[in-house]
Amino acid sequence: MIIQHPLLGPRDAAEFTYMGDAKLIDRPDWQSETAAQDFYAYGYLRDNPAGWHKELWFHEAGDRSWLVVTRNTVTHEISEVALARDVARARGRSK
Amino acid sequence: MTQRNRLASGGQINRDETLKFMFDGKSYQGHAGDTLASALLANGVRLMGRSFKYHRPRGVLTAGSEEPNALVELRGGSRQEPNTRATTAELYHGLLAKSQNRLGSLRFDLLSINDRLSNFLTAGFYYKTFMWPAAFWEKLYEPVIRHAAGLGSLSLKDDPDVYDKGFLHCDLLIIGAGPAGLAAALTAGRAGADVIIADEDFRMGGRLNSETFALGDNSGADWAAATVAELQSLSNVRVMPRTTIIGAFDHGIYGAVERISDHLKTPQEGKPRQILWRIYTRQTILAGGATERPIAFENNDRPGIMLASALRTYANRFAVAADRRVAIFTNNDDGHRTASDLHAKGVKISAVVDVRADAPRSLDYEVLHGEVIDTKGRLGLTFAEVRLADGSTRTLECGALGLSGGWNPNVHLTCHQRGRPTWNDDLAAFVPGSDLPAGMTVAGAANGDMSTTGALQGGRNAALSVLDLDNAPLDLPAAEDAPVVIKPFWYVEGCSRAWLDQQNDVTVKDVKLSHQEGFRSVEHLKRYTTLGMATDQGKTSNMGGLAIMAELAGKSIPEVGTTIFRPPYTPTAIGAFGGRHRGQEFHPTRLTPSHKWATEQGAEFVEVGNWLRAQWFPRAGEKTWRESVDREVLATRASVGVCDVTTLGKVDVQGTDAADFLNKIYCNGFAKLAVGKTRYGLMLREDGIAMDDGTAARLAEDHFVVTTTTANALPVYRHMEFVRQCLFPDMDVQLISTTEAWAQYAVAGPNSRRVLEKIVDQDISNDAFPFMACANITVCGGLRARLFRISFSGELAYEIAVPTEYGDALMRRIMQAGAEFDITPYGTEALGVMRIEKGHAAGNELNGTTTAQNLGMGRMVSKKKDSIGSTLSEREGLNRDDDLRQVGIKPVNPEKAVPAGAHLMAMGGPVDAAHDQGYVTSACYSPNLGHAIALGFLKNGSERMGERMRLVSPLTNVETEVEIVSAHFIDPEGERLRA
Amino acid sequence: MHDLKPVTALGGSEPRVDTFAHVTLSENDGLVLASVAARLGQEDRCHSVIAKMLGAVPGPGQAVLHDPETGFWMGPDQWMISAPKTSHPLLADDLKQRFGDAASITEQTGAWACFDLQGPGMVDVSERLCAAPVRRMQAGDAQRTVIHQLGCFVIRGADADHLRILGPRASAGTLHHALVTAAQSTA
Amino acid sequence: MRYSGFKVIKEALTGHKGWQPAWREPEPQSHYDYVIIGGGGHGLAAAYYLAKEYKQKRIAVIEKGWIGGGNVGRNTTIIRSNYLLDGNEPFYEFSLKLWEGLEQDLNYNAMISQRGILNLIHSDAQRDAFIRRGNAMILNGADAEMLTTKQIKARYPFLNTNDARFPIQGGLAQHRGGTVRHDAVAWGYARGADSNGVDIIQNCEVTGFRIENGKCLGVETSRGFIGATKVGCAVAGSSGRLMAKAEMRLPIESHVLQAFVSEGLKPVLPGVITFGAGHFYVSQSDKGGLVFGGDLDGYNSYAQRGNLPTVEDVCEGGMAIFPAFGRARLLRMWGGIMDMSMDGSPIIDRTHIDGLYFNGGWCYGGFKATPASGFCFAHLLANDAPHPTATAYRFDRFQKGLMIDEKGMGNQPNLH
Repeated sequence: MIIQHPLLGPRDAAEFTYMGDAKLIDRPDWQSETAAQDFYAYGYLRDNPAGWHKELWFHEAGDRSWLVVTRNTVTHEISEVALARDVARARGRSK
Repeated sequence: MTQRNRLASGGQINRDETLKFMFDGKSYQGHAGDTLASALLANGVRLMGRSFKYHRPRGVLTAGSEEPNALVELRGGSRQEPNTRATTAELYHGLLAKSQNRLGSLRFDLLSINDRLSNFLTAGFYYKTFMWPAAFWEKLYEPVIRHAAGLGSLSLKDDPDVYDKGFLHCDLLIIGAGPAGLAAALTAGRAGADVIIADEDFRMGGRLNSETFALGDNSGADWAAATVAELQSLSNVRVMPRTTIIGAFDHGIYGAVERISDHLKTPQEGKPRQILWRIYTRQTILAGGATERPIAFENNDRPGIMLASALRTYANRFAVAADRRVAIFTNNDDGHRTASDLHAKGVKISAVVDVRADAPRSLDYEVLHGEVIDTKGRLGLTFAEVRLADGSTRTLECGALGLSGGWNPNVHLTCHQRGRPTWNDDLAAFVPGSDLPAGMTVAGAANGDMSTTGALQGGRNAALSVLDLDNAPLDLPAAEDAPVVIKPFWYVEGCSRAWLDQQNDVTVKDVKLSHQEGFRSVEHLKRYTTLGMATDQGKTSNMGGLAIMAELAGKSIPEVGTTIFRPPYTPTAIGAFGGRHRGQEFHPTRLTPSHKWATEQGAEFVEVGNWLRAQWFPRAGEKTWRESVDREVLATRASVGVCDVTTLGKVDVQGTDAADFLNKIYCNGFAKLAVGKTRYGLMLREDGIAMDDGTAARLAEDHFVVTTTTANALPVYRHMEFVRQCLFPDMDVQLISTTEAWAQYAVAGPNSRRVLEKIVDQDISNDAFPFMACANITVCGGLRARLFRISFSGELAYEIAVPTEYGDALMRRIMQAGAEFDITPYGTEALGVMRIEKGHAAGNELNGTTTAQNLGMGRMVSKKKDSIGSTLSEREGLNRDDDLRQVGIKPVNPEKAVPAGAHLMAMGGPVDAAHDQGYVTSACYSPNLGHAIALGFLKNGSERMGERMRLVSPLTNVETEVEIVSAHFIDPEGERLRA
Repeated sequence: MHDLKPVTALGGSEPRVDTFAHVTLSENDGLVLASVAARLGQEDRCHSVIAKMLGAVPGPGQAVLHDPETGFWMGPDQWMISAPKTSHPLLADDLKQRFGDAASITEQTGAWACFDLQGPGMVDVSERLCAAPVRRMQAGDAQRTVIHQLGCFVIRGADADHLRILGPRASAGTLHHALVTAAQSTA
Repeated sequence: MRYSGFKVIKEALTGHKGWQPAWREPEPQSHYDYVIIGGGGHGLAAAYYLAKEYKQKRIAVIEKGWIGGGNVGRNTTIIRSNYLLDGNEPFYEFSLKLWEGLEQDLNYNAMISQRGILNLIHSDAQRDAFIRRGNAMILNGADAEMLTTKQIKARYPFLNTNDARFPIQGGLAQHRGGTVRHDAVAWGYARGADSNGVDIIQNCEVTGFRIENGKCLGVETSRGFIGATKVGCAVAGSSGRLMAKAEMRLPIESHVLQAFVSEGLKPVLPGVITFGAGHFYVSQSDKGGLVFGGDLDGYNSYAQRGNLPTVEDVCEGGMAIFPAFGRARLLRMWGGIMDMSMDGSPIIDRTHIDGLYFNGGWCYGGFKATPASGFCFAHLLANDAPHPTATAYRFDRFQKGLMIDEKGMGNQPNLH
C-alpha cells in the first residue's frame, strides 16, 4: 500500500507501524464518574467497520509522525491522510 | 546427435551456436535461442514427464509459462530446481535436466499402475476410505500417499545462489512486450514518460515472434526487434526482458522477478540469480496477451498433443516441427493458421478437424467436419480417431495433434485485487471486468483485442489515454486484422477420461462425479477435484471445468463464475522473496561500542534482539561457562566490575512540559524529581499491565533522559510519540531516540567510585554525587559525558556514558584505571545473576501479563494523577487477593537447581493444572549464596514467606522441594547502593 | 583536552574506502551531528535561527547543502544539522547557544554511521538498496528510508553522482555489507 | 450413506452411479429451534454436535456463500494444543482429543495426521517461556517434549545450523500436533450434520436480526425471515459486520492473514515447524506443497488478500532456517480474515440479547479449535451454560480484567 503522507507525499506503507482505530485519540476523562466503563469501551470495543475506517499509522521508518489514515477496509483505498497531532487538536485534545 | 525435427530454415535461433545439453542422462544438441522444450522436440523427444496422480506419460502442451506437463528437475547438485517448465527454460551450454515424478525410468514408470486403478482413484476417493484401522493412516496409508505424491525433488542442500531485492519507480508500467505492449511503450517512450516495460520471455515480441504475418514491410519478429532496440535507446524507458510481473498489489505496487542468471550455467561472481523488484507506478498497461485453451476428449493427454498455437510457436520461432505428421482439432479460425503455417514449412497435415460445418476450406490439406474422439500411442501419439459429422469415423495417422479451443485473455493480474472478469460471448471467453486495480488499463489480446492490428491500436491508445497525451499518434504498421470466428466447444460428447487439468489428472468424469456428490459451487469443484490447483493455476484447465459445470447445473458459464486468480502470476522461487535476508544477514546485527574490545578479550556473545552482547568473558582454565559467570559476579561484588549497557533504550525528553509528560507515561510521579536526580519509573500499557521499566534522569528543568529495557526500546519510543502527538498535542515536549548516540557502561562494586574517580573530572564522593544522582560531566580531561548513580546489581554503582565514537577508548581506559582493583568485565549472564540476587524484575517478569501488583509495586501506581493505564489497572480481575506476587524461591536442598519455567504446587497436594500455584520466571546459581535462587510468581505470594512447596517441571523431569523467600536475596536494606 | 581516541563507525582508526568499477563507497568519519526540535510556540524563532545559519529552512524531504553547516528535515519541526568535525567539534553546544530556548538540541554524532556513495553507478546501486526514488531525487533532496531493515537517511549531494547515507551506527557493519553487496551486484 | 473401502470398490466397478450428494440442499423452513449463522468449520461442527451429542432437533446452518468458503478453507491446516494459560489449554486439548477420533466419528477421512509440531527456540528467555508452557501442557494432560538441537537436526538435517543469525537452541515438540485436510473438515461436518437432520442452507445471507423486547426472534435473510428460538453466530472474520446488525460493538478487529503454498515437492518435511526468531512456520501437505505462513499484514482488512512486504517477511524467515527452500517455488498466496480479539483468545458466550449467542474472536487459531469450538458452542446453545473447558471465554472478561493473553501483548489485536 501507499500512504500519501501529508508532508512527504507517497510512502510505502511498509515504512509505517499500524495501531488501530483513530478513536484511540479520544481518551476518556479519568475523573469522570463513568471512567471505568469509558476506559473499558475505549480500550476494548471497536466498530471494526467493513468500509471506511479512520486509523492510526506511525511513520516509524520516516518522520516519526503519527497519521490518521482514512482507508476502506474492503478495498484498501485511502481517501484522506492527516497528521494525528492536527486531528487530535481538532478533536479538542490539548495538554 | 541430429536434430531430426529441426526445420531447415527460419526461426529466431542462432544456428551458428550449437549448445549441448543432457536430458535423463542422454546427450542432445540445440541452438542458442531454444528453450529446453523446443530443443527436445527438435531432437524428436516428445515424452518429457509424468502426470501427478495416474503417472500418465506427458509431453509439452504449450510453448510458454502456462505449461502444466513438461516439468523437469533442472540443473543438479545444490542448484537442482524441481518443477521447472521446459517451455521457459532457456537452453544453455551444458544444461542438465531430469524428468521427475516417476518410479523407475520415464518410459517405464512403475507408478503408472495408478492409471490402471484410475477407477478407484476418482475425485475425492481418499475422503471415503483409508480410515480403518484408525492407526493405519499415519503408519501406512499416508506415507505411501506422500511418497507417491509431490512432483519434483529439492536437493535439500542450501541454495548456493544469491537473490537481490530492488525498488523501481515509474509513471507507466507496461506488462507484456507483444504488439500491444510495444506500441504502448513506443508511444509513451517517445513522449518522454518514465516507462518500464517488462516481459517474462527472454525475447520480447510476444506472439509476433510466433507468427508469420507481416507488420508493414517487416516480419512481426523484425518489427518487434527494431522497436525493442529503439526503446532501449531511450533513457526514459527501462526495458526488462526475462521479467515476470508476479502480482498487482495495492496502490500501484507491482512485484516483479527478473531472471538475471537463469540462462547461465552458474551466475557470474557477485551477481544474483534473480532480482525481486518492487515497482511503484502511477499507471499500468496490462498487455499480457492471451492463452489458447485445449479441448477435452478421450485420451487427449498423450505426448504430441498440444495447443495449436504452441505447434506454431515451435515451428515459426524455433524452427521445430513437433512431428513430421500433424493433425489439428479446432473450433475456430485460428486453428487453421497452424495448419497453413506448418504446411508451408513442409510438414504433412493429416487433416484439420473442425467442429464447425462452415469451417474454412483449404487447397493444401483436408478439413474435416467432426470431432476427435480418441487417440492412440502409449508413450506418444500415433493415431487420432475422428468422428465425422455424418457419424462415420476415421483414423488419422499423426505424431502431433494441435488443439485450438479458442483463446482466453490473460486476465490474472486484473483479478489480484479481487476484481472479477466478465464474459464475452463473441470470444467465448472471460475478459477483464470493470473493477480493475486502480491505475490499470488493459490492452491488446489481454483485453480481448485478438488481432494484431487491434493489439497495436489498443496499446497505442491506452498509452495516449493514461498519459493524457495529445501529440500525434504513432504511425502503426499495417497488420492482419482477422476477426475471431469461433463456435464454443469444450468437450466431446460422451467423453469420460478426457483431461481438463493435465497435471493434476482431473478429467471430465471427475467433474461430473463432483457435481453428483453435491460439490457444485466452483470453489467446491476446485477443492474437491483439485482442478486448477496445479502449478499453472488452471491457466489451461479452468475454462473446460467451468463449461462442464455450467452444463451440469443448467447455467451459463458466467453464472457459474470463476475461482480467484492469486499471485504470483507464475510460481516464483522462495529465494527471490527472501533476497539477501538469510544466514547472518537475516536481520541486521547491532554491535555495542565495546564489541571490538570484548572480542579481543575472548568474550562469548549472545543475541539480544538484534544486538550482540558479551555473555561472559572466559579466562584460561575455566572449563564451564558457570565458572566464568561465578567469577564475574563474585569479583564485582567484592571489588568492581564493568559491563556494557549501551543496549538499553535511551530517549531524550526535552521541553517545558517534559516533567508533566513523564507523569503521563509513568504510573509513578515525576513532577517533583529534582534536577540532578534519577528515579525508577514503571510504565503501564493503557490496559493497566506493566509495559516497561527504566529510569528517568533529570539533567535540567526541561531535560530528562529516559531509559527503557533493551527489548522495548522501539515500542516504548513509539508509545511515547503516540502519547505526545495523539493524546497531549499541546504539551511542549520533544522526543529523540538516542540509544546509539551514547556508549554506556555500568561500573559496579564497592570499588567503583575509586575507579571512576580516576576518570571523571569532578567530585563524585558520596556527598557530592549520592545514590540516584545524575549529571552532565566531563571525563579524561574534557570529553563530555553523562554520569548516573544507578545500580542494577545492588552494589555501589554508576553508569557512565560518552559519545559512541569514544566508547571503545573509554572501556579501555576504565579497564586501565581499574587494574589496581582487579576490575572484572562481566557479561549479560553475570548481570542477570546479580539482578536476580537483588530481586529486580526484568523481561521474564515483565512478560506482558503482569501488573504492578504482581511485581510487588502496586503502591507505585499513583491515584492522584492521570497516567496511562491507571484507570484500567483498577479492574477487579487485576486486584484479586489471591493474585500472583513476585517472590524469591530457593531449594531446600542447596544442591538442587530451581529451573525457570517450573511450576509451583502445594506440598502434599495433587500435581495438575487445577492446583497450579505459580511458576518460576528467572533462575540462576548464586555464587554469593552458594545455591540456586529464583524469582517467580506465586498466588498470594507475599503472604507465604517461608512456605515449603513442590517445584515441578515434568517437561524436564524435575521435582524439587523449595522454600518461598523474599525476592531480595542480597542486601535487602540497600545499604551497599548508598555506600 | 582529553586524550581519548575515537574510532570510526566500522570500528577502525581510519575510515574505510571500497572502490568498484562504477562507484566508490567511503565511510565518512568527519561529520558531527545534532538535532534541533522547535519548542512548542517557538517555531518561528527556531526557523529564523535555522534560516540565518543555513540560508533557508529545509522543508519536508529536503536538505540545505550549506557550508559549513548542512541541515535536513527529520520530522515536523525537527531538523538534523551536520558540520565538519574539524571546525565544529562541539556542534550541539554551539547550537544550544544559538537557539536558546527556541529549540531542544540533542547531540547525535555518535548515533549515526555515514557513508558516501559516489560514481556513475550510484543510482543503480541505490535501486538495490531502498525504496527512496533516488533516480528522481534532486540535489538537496533528503529522505528517510529503509536499507536492509535499517532506518537510514539518504541525501543527494550537490554532485549528481553523490549520495550520502546515514544509518544507525550500531549496525554500521550490516549497512556497509549491504552497500558493498549492492555495489558488487551492479558492478 | 456410509463410506468404506468396500463401497469405494463397489462403486468403482459399477460406474460410480451410487454416490449421493454429501449433503442435501433444502429450502429454509419458517422456524427452527436453532439457527446457526455461518457454514464454516465452527458453525457446521456446532450444528453437528448439537444434533448428535445434545440430541437437539430443528437445526439450520445458514451460509452467505458456499460452505467451507471462509477460514476453514483458507488456513494452513495445523492442529495442536500447545497453549500456556489455564483459560486456553484444557479447551485446546479437548479439541485435539476430538480431532483424534473425528474421522471415525464422522465416517470421513479428513487426513488427520499427527506428525508433530515443533517450536524452535533461539534464546534463553524463549527456552524459559517454552519450559513453562510445556509444563502447563503436561499438567493439563497434553503431551510435550523438549528436544535438543541435535535431536532436531536428526529429524530436519537441512535446518540452518551453520550460519544462522539466531542459532537454534532446541525446541518444544508436541508429537500429537499435526495437520488436517482443511476442506474435508467442513465437508465431513456438513455431511455429518446433514445426516443428523440439520438443514444446511447455502447462498443465504443474513441481512438483520429480528429483536423485540431484548429477545432475538430470528434472522432476516436474503431468502426471507427465518424464525429461531436460539440464534448462534459463528462467522469468524465477519463477526464485526454481523454483530453490528444487532448493534453490538465487539472486542474484535478483523485482520488479514496471508498463507502460502509452494509447488508440489517430494516429501521433505515430516511435521510442522515454527521459527522462533522470525515470522515463519511450515508443513508439507500430503500433495507435496510446502504450506507456510507468518504474521498478520497488521492493518484492519476485510479483503481476502495481503501485500508484498508480508510475503517477503515470511519468505525471509523461511530462508533463514531452510536455505534449501530457495529453489522451491511459491505457487500461490492468499489471505483470510481473522477475527482478532483484544487478548488473542476467543469468545463463546451469550450476548446481552436473549436468544442470541456468539462464537468468535478466534484470531488465527480457529482451525485447530474447530471440533471443540463446535462442541462447546453446541453445549452453550443447548444448556445455556458454558462447557467446562470454555468457561473463560466470556465477553465480560475485558471489563473485569480477566484477559487470557497468551502472548502478553495487551489490547492491540494485531500484536497477538
